Amino acid sequence: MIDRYRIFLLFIVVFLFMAIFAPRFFNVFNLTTIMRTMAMNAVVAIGFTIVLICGELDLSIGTIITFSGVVGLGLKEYLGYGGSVPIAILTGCGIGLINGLLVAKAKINSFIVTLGMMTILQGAIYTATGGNSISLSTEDAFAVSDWLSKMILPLITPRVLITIGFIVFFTLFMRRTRMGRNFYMVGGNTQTAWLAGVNTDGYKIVAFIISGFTAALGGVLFAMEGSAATLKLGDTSLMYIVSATIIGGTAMSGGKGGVFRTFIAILMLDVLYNGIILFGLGNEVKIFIAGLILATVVMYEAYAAYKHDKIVGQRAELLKELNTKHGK
Amino acid sequence: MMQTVQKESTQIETRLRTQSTFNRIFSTLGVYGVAVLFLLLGIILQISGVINNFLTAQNMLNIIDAVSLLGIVAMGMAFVTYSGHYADLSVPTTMALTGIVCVEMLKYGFFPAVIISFIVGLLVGGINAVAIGKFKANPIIWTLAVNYVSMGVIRLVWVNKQIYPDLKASSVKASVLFDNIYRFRFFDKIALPMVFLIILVIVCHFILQRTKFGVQLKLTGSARNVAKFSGVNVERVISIAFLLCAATATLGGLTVTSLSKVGAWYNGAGYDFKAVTAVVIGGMTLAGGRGSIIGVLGGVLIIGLMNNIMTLLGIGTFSQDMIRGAIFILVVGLNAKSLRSQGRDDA
Amino acid sequence: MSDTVDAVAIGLAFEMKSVTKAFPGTVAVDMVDFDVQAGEVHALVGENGAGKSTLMKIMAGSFNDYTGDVFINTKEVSLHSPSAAKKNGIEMIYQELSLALPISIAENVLVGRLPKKSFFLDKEKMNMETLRCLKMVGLDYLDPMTPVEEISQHEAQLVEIAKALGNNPCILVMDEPTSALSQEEVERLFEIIRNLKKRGLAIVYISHHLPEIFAIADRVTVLRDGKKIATKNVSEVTREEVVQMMVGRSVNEFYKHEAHTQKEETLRVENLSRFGFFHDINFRAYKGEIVGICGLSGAGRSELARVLVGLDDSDEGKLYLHDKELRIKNMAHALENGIAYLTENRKTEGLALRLDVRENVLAGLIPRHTKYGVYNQRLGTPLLNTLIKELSIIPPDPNRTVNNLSGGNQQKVLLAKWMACDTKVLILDEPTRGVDIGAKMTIHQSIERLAKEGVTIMLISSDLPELVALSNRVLIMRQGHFIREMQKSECTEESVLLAANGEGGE
Amino acid sequence: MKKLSTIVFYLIMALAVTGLAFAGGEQEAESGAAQEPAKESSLEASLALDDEVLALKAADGQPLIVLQKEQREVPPRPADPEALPEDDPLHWWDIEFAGWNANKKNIPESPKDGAIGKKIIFIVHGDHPWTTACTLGAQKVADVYDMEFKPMSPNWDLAVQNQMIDQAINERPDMILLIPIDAKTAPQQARKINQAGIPLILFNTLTDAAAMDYCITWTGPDDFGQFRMLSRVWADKLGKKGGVAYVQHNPGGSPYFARCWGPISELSGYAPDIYTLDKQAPGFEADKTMQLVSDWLTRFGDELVGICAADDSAQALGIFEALKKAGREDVLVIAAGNSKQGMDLVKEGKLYAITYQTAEGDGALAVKTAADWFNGKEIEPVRYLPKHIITKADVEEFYPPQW
Repeated sequence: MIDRYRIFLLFIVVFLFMAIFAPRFFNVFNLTTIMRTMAMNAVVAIGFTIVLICGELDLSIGTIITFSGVVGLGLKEYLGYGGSVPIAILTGCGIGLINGLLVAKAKINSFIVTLGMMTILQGAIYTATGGNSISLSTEDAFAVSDWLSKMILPLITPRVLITIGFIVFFTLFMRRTRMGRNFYMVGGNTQTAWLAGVNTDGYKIVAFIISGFTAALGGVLFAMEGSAATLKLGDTSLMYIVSATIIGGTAMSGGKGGVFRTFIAILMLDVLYNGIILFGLGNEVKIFIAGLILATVVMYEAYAAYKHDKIVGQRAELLKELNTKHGK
Repeated sequence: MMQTVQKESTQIETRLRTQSTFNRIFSTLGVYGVAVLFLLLGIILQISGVINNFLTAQNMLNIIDAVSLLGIVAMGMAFVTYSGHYADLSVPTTMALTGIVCVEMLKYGFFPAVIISFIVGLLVGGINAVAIGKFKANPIIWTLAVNYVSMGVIRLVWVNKQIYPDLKASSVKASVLFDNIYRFRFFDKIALPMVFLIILVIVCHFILQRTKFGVQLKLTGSARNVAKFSGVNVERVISIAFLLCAATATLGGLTVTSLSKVGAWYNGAGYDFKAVTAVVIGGMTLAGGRGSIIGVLGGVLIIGLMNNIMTLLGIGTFSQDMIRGAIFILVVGLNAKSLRSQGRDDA
Repeated sequence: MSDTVDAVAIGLAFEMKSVTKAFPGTVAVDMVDFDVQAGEVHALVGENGAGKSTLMKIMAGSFNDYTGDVFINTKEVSLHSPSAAKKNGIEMIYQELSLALPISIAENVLVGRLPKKSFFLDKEKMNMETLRCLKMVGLDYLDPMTPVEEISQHEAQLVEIAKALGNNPCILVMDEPTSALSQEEVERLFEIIRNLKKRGLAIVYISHHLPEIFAIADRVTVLRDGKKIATKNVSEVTREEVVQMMVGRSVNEFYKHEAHTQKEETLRVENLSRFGFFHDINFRAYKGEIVGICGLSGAGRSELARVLVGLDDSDEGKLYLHDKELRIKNMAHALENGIAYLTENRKTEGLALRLDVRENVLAGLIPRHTKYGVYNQRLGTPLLNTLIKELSIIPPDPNRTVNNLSGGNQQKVLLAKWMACDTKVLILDEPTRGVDIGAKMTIHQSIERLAKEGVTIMLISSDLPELVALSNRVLIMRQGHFIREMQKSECTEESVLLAANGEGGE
Repeated sequence: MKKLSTIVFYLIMALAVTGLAFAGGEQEAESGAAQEPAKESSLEASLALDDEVLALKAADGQPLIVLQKEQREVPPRPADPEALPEDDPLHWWDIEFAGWNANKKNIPESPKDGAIGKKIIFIVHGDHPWTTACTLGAQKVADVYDMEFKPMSPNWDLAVQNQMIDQAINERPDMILLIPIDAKTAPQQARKINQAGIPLILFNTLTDAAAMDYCITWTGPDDFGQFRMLSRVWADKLGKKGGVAYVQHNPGGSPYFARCWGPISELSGYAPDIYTLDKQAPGFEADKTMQLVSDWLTRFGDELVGICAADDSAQALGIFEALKKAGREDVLVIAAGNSKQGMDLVKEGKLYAITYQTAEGDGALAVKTAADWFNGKEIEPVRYLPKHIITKADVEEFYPPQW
């Protein structure tokens, strides 16, 4: 029971703590800041979570973020956002497709594939840009970025709205649709899923494509809002999202977890970091606390499993008998 | 009844026979096949005059020298991968931590400092060992968390400063000794790290192939439960694997710190994935229980050869990455394929 | 689907004509004709490698390159994918569990056919439908939303069956459905099968377990070397004839083990308990004796064994080896003292499938072959070769990857592993589960030999004929207690079974 | 369970929204807070402090702030710099002279009431010993003026820096000083601060020209200038001929260009016989740099007579390891300074020359400029740190190093 709602409780605790103690935390402006910070990683985490639910791993999301950002802005002056953004997102899907094919069809471990892909993209990014970040300081570019970052509702900017839109969509998709549930099935037991007539390879590939898609989307939106694409855009995202997903309760073994929990986990971490900055503390504290939380969660789960192993298969009536025996 | 069994086995026989000749070559030569390919490539390029001085003692020495640090770390990482626990992502911070601790402790003299930093390193390893060995925490995530925590510790303790051996050292002798961890050269050719690497390769190979621990680790890596049901103390075996990894990480940390003459939190960054790459190219499967230390050495050398040839060709740093990544996937993929065709990889 | 009714009408539900499936180098199934009528149980028997599993896989649509014609209700179909097989109303029940553990029962049962309401899933319908399926196997007390990992092994096995039944198949293929079931659950399963027959399903029943076949099947088809030997009405053949057809020559399946005489005690256990698993276990075992332990699944047999070899800790009680008390720290320690345990799960706990025969057989001997921390594998070679010869492991190649051995041979390797370390007490847990008769005989001979050489064998088996035939004594375990001890004289399959069910006089 | 979680989430959000009314007021209150003291008197007071500030010393014993008397001569911007060849100095005009041709957009008016008690937020690019020193220098100056000084470090993460800028704006300080993580994202960041009506000073890293429109001024090292100087010294020593190679800075940022194309473009005019063999960016890792240089030595042999490094700590150490192995102490190496390792190397006579880049001074100058602005002084669009080349001759003066 607690396990199920763990992440939500964690979030409430952190949020209330900050709301009460952190200076200048609890006001529209700052909460909006948090939402806007959350926006990119939250979108990217969707795909990563789905891949993890399929029992695979995607280490290339970080570089996909950067790559799509670069493509999206790099091509703007030739095609305009109308052309460049779709292309950027398609590139993301394409990379995902390649990952997926290598994992599902060539049967190479996803850890290897995506690690290699990470290196390849890293090179591609720098080769494409000659080590030079891309920026647009034209008026229409600024117009777009202003639009993306202006507040339309309390806490909600268009980019945040898009993010939440995708979160809701994928949450429903994974929870309520047959396709969504099949992802869980594939992760839970590929063999069974296949025998039940589920196209397991297909689902894995689709999972990687989704991952590529969301990563690209997150990257390109972020770049558009800043109307610049740096070459380190996604560097920190990977580890950040991995920890968030795990803290959110998605299992590396696959078949467990959910998009919404990951979202809440991301939000939780962002609230935490935001608060830490407000307290005037440095990164060292941030890193330290993030690490502690992650470690605690992992250890907690491991220990629960460890205990479970010890008592699995106990017979109730024997325990009862035991009590009576010791009773007298 | 006999003949049925006979028959079924002939089935398998043929399956084994029908595996492509390439796979057999690959599985026999293993990673060194690839290494040889690269050597040939280099030689051909040299003959055709595209590059020069490739096949010289000095250049070969450079290659080994350049990868010796990576090799040292990879040796330890190999044990973790071999035990079926993918990778120890806490290696980078372990390197940084031990390095900075050693510099800090130089005030008590060189050897105490080294000993203390090894103790620290093994402590980190010990934490991993308990969590993963006993409680079966997911290795990737757990080591990642440990990486964060110890990084936090370094930065909290040394408040984002970097510290210098010659300022911390009790005596000039101590700091000179420390600088020489990296710089000392036998017949001013063979650098100390290279010697470390060679010794490590021999020792680790012996451990893995010939000792009780090695055999038990192989069994554990191939099938943890089976090992448990064969009377192997899997907790202990896995713990030792992580401790060994921490130990080599410490050695690597000291080396890299001595090289850059400064103790700082960013030393050793990136060595987690670098090491895994080397290990896996070297023919160790993430499934565990497959491959050998010699293979890992081969993987390390391949990386060195690749970089060397590409730089000699004048390929830019960034294009090099692309090639590196592609070759990585290719080699590992082929290795997995050949293993599978022999029913030696349950993928 | 309502074609269950049609099935009755048409009679011939499923028919295969001259089906062939070739693997590179061999023909696994060779021009086999096979048919099942609606409302009959057709047993399919044969040794490992005889081709029955291949035949079954063809029915399941696992191969897309078999040749021959398949008719369902007299209309020709092609079974080139699992979904195709499903569409034609063929359902499989596999030997090893094929459920996704972290997923809810409901989704496991309804996998591939989750009910939808417009775009979304229909939760209520899911629940009702799942409960309907579970009811058929008497599990409707489970909450469909609980993940499978939280229910017990044999419940899972039944869920598996419920899953298959849930698709209203008109042809149902069962591969060793009873392997993980206790006697009582087997009875329930037979009950279910009989009902299905009444409803006009055609059932293919694959089993090594002849008694079951004679209990439930109407017809039996025997395969050997991928060829069909014969199809007979069960009423018209005897067990011996079937065995003869299977192995191609006449054997007497079991031979009697002469009564045990020696009275030198090796093992004595005094009110040993692991709370919640078994309580107050007392028994003695003597040199060269084969002690059978009989009980329904979940009676705590394996748990007892695990404690005896130190895989789990006991909560109270003492264990004496040769009259000396022994506190077992861990399995390594138990091995040093000559107590070994052959697990019932060959694939997960018994053998490292990716390693070769040598490494597996010598796995138990690692400490013994280590001098000054240096392990010397060559020390084991002579022993290895004699064992391979004695157990006639085919092929006799110590460097063969275990993955590439047949089931029977794998089981032999597993036994060899424990015969290798000369033990005083050897606990065998289901030593012949899912093994063909040939291998079974070899294994039994080896067990006999060990006993003759003075090893105390503790035989845990749900294979009653085997248990009765081999044991000198049978200890009946029920719900975590030893409730009775039966001497060889009073042991018959029936009496033992009754006792295990808690019936029959003391 | 989805239901519950959703409810919880929106409940929190609702809570937040309700809290906004008073929160809004809070901000106003603070912005008002700073301007208590009577204008003139405090202006007097803060002007009086200037001498004290200029007297400050950095950790290396050098004066913390040396205001450049003579301005650097700025050539007119060519029509299209990009069109010119890369080894033409003017090709880099937009990076080198960014800010000189800025057309400032709604820059706030100086309050002219002195720097005392002002609240400034000091956002750097990330954690690094250099940054630590830089922040220290800034702190020193701020203390003299008794400003409320709040440093922030985003640890090289752009998303975090953006967040910090938002949070900084939210605190309504009197001025924000910013080192943008990336030259190209600077315009957006500057623009946002500018639109929030908070005065901004960019420093240390040269940014895109566009960013300069939104800040009061830019202060920092004249990276191009320094390297043009450095390269001339280098060229003289090399006898104005031979093949050289460049170990580049990490991409993304002016140093990447200044410390490679600066010399190349300068030498194309000053010493045309010096030609570039190769340039690579191995990052700030000693071992990777070592491998790179070893391979260079193998590839070019004696043709390679000089190496120019973007960093005098890890990179320089790597270079000298490689040279030692190959027994090529003759290769002439220069680098950007001034870390301890670098100065030690200069002292040992290995490293020929390094640039003097005072880290403390960098931060200090920015804060001093801020103070000048509060004091209502005239601020030129760009303020450079003093340029100096450290060689063995004068290296002693710069001990102990700042970081």
